[in-house]
Amino acid sequence: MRFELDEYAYLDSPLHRWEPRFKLIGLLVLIFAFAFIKDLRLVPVVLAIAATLYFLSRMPLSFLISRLRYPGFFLLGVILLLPFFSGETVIWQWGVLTLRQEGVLAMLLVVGRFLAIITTALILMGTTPFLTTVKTMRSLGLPSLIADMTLLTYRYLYDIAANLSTMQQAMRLRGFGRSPQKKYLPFMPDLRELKLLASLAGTLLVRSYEQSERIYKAMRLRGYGSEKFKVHPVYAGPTSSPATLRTWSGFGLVCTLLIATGLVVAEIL
Amino acid sequence: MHIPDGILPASVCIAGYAIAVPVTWYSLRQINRLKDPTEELPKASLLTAAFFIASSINIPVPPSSVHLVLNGLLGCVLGYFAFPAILVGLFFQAIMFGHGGLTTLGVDAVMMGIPALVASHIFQFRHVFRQKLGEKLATNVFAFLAGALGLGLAAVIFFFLVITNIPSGFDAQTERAAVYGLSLAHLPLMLIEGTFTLLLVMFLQRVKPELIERRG
Amino acid sequence: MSSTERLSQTSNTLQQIQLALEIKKLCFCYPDEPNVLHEISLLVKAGERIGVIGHNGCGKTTFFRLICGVLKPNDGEIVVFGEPILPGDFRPEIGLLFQNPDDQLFSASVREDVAFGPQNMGLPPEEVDLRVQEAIALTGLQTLSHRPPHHLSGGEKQMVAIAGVLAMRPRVMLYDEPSANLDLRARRRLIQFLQRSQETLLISAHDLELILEVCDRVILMDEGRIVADGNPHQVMGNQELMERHGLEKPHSLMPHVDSHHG
Amino acid sequence: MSSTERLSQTSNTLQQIQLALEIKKLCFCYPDEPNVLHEISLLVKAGERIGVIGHNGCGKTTFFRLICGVLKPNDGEIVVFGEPILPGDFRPEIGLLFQNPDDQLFSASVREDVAFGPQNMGLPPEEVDLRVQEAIALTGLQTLSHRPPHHLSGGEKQMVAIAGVLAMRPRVMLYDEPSANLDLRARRRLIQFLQRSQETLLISAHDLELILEVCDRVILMDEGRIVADGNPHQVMGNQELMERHGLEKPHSLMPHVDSHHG
Repeated sequence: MRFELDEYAYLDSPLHRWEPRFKLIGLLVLIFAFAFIKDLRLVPVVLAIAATLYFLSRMPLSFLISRLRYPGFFLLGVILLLPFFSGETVIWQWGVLTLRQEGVLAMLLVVGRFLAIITTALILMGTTPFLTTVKTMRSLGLPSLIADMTLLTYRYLYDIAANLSTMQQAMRLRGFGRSPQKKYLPFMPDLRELKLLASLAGTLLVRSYEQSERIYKAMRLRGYGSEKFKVHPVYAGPTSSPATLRTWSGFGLVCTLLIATGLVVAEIL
Repeated sequence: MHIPDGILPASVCIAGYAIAVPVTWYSLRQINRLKDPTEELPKASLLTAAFFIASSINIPVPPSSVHLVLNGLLGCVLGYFAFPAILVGLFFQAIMFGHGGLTTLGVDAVMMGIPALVASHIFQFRHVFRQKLGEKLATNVFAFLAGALGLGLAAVIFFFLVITNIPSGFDAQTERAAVYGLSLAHLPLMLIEGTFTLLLVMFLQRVKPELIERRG
Repeated sequence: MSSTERLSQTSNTLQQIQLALEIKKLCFCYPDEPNVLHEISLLVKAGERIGVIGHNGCGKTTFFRLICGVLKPNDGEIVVFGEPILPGDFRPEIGLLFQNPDDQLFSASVREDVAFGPQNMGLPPEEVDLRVQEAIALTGLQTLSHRPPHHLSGGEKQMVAIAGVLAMRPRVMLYDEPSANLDLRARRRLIQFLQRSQETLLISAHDLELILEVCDRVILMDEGRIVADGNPHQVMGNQELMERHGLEKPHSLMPHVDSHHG
Repeated sequence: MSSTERLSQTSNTLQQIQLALEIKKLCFCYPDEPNVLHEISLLVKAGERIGVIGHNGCGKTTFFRLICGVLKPNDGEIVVFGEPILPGDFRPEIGLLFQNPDDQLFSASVREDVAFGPQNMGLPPEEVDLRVQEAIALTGLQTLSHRPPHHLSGGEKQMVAIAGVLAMRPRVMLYDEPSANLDLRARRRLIQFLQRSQETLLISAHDLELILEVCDRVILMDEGRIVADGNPHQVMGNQELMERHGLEKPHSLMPHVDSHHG
């Protein structure tokens, strides 16, 4: 499992220097504009935009490819079926296999949109430290409870994942899931196994819950939720960037918004 | 069960957000009515992370294995925190693994989160039936129902969205039949999810009852 | 007001400034359990370094939680630098280091975590920055300040946790088992850090050698009472006393140990 | 077959029975990282009690995980009682105790947890019962057997975790930092337990005094290599060697320590 979100967030590129708020708005609007297109002729345009942005971000291609692997498989499953079952215009037939035109076109559209959106989303998340991303979302109106939950969840995901994998190792070392002599009924999970896995998941919940109680105490001792002092949000606002950067960032935002509008207009016409 | 980017048209994605936002707002309002919302925050966050990780546990179902969704259980344990928790969890699944996506986050949150809220209420019915069935049996029955229906509802929404939004050339009636058919095919999974939820609730009752007693 | 009265008032104030902690007849019990602490009284002078020893369940952790106001005593009083502790109060002048650093590093980066306390104190951003830099420099974390805490080693996490508490400029620091999860290198670094630190210290530890190296006074607790209080060499060197309360005399205080093993 | 040949075969077999562990040129690295273990070779006789020391990151934990087959070596071989370890094998004759007992306890009662291993071995219920009772008696947990392990103290959890491994009747036990989270009483109990135990032991610990009390041989590891192997008093008493590898000579091996502190 690769967890790292922001391992390339400290490179230097125009996209890394882009003011986080402008970047977030600009790229999100662009992503939705990508989702909006239905005209196949726009697919190359959309892919070209995404590719250019990724090139500008100076992140290695291997990063993108590693990110595409899992969702790619999932999409492949859905998509491979479309050309054969969807539509009426048969373009190729071999035995029971029938390739239909509408299906092929629909597949190209879905794949094109998917690639463009996922690449742009990766640029958005990959060029900003995660903490900055969440702070930016908060400054743009994300409720602070959700922002705080996101950051706390993020912080402890790694620890809890490590706990689970150690516990699973311990179970395997004591022979769990390794008894070959057991008879299995197809499509029926073994009740004993299910019960043990439920206690594994339950233990994970209990351990996390108990840790959260200790964390709350530690937070209280460092002033969290105290009434004596002015109550600050748990995490401070975004760091501001120098004014010279602002103009370029603003220019970048205007450009992306124009591109997005262009796409939508082209789609409607 | 996540809908990835690119499949749904923008209008459906936006509609997803249009439903997710007021549900989030409603959940937050209920949370702020709690005695001490600041105390609940670390608990909800760590449990969100734990649920997220626990859903990666492989459940062997010969000849293969499945992952559980656990949204029903999440509703039972987290109450009104369930919807924000699912939103946060799905956000991480989208950006870390590409399960789901940013454009479909609203849709996915509705698909998983509203059934979780329903499950949370189903689980509360155990108090109504406590006298009739006895404390233990009532808890077990409603834990099973919460788990099974949490998944079942999510499956119905999932297939409805996918089938109606993929150009198929089928007529509306065939599409409807396909939605029901595919959802029915999920019955065995509902049984497993329900059983797992029931076993887990029994475990928590034994080891840490306050996890299912607290009302959020 | 006569001059003698004024004089006695001044000397009172002086005495209060000198006293970091005044604990008077502190009692505590959890619901449905027998008393965990019985009438604990203790005076701690500013700048003292006190080791608190005793086996698990002797009340050390509860004692620390009472001092920093997380728990409410059933009876008795705790006065810190002249001001009584009220439960629920946020008193940045008392810092507590928890046993497991993971429980107290809850932010997404080291810098952010160290800034958490000062921000909650309502300090202006420049002051927060200043304190964060100061605490990070004190604990030697300069190179790590932008890293997420989950990437750090155990010893590094411990130092970040300490920095997070120090950034609030506590005058009394409570350390609960600070060396429990450290290897020898990290433990040595911690000992050197503790020896240099300026605050009044209370350190609870099973690691008696650490207490011998850092503290100038030791308190032995058993069943919720203070059963000995004095010079670390004298208290911990008293084999009969230590064994009576479930402890062992530290090896470094045994005169000719080789013969034991040889 | 000549009688000499037969004789040499017999003595070979005898020698194999005598050897609990044969580790030959073991190498291991995680992806994208330099070697964690370099050509580790080690012979362990049945019944030996070996302490494994070294600072964090020296490769101790990786070494243990390789021996019990959780990790797959990049090169080299591990033979346990004459049979090579294949990764993915379930080998109940090797038991591993994890550093944190919480990682190893997940059942709703102590009894169920101890029964987990024997049940997975496919033993008949009476045999499972017998082994559980035996393991519970060995670890002194009789009074706790119906409690959920999550409610026990750190020392009790440790003993439950040990019972869970012992119920599988391992012939080699690997203990990873067994005293890390224990207080002095629980640690003393553990030491007495280890001194009495019959299995071949490998114990990794920062707690050098524990190793001095339990082990008859010690291995010092640094940067993935075995840098010293021998009698615990000799290896750990060699101040220069210990300090070169980030460790400290244990206090109990220092002749006149009082003068250091006095």
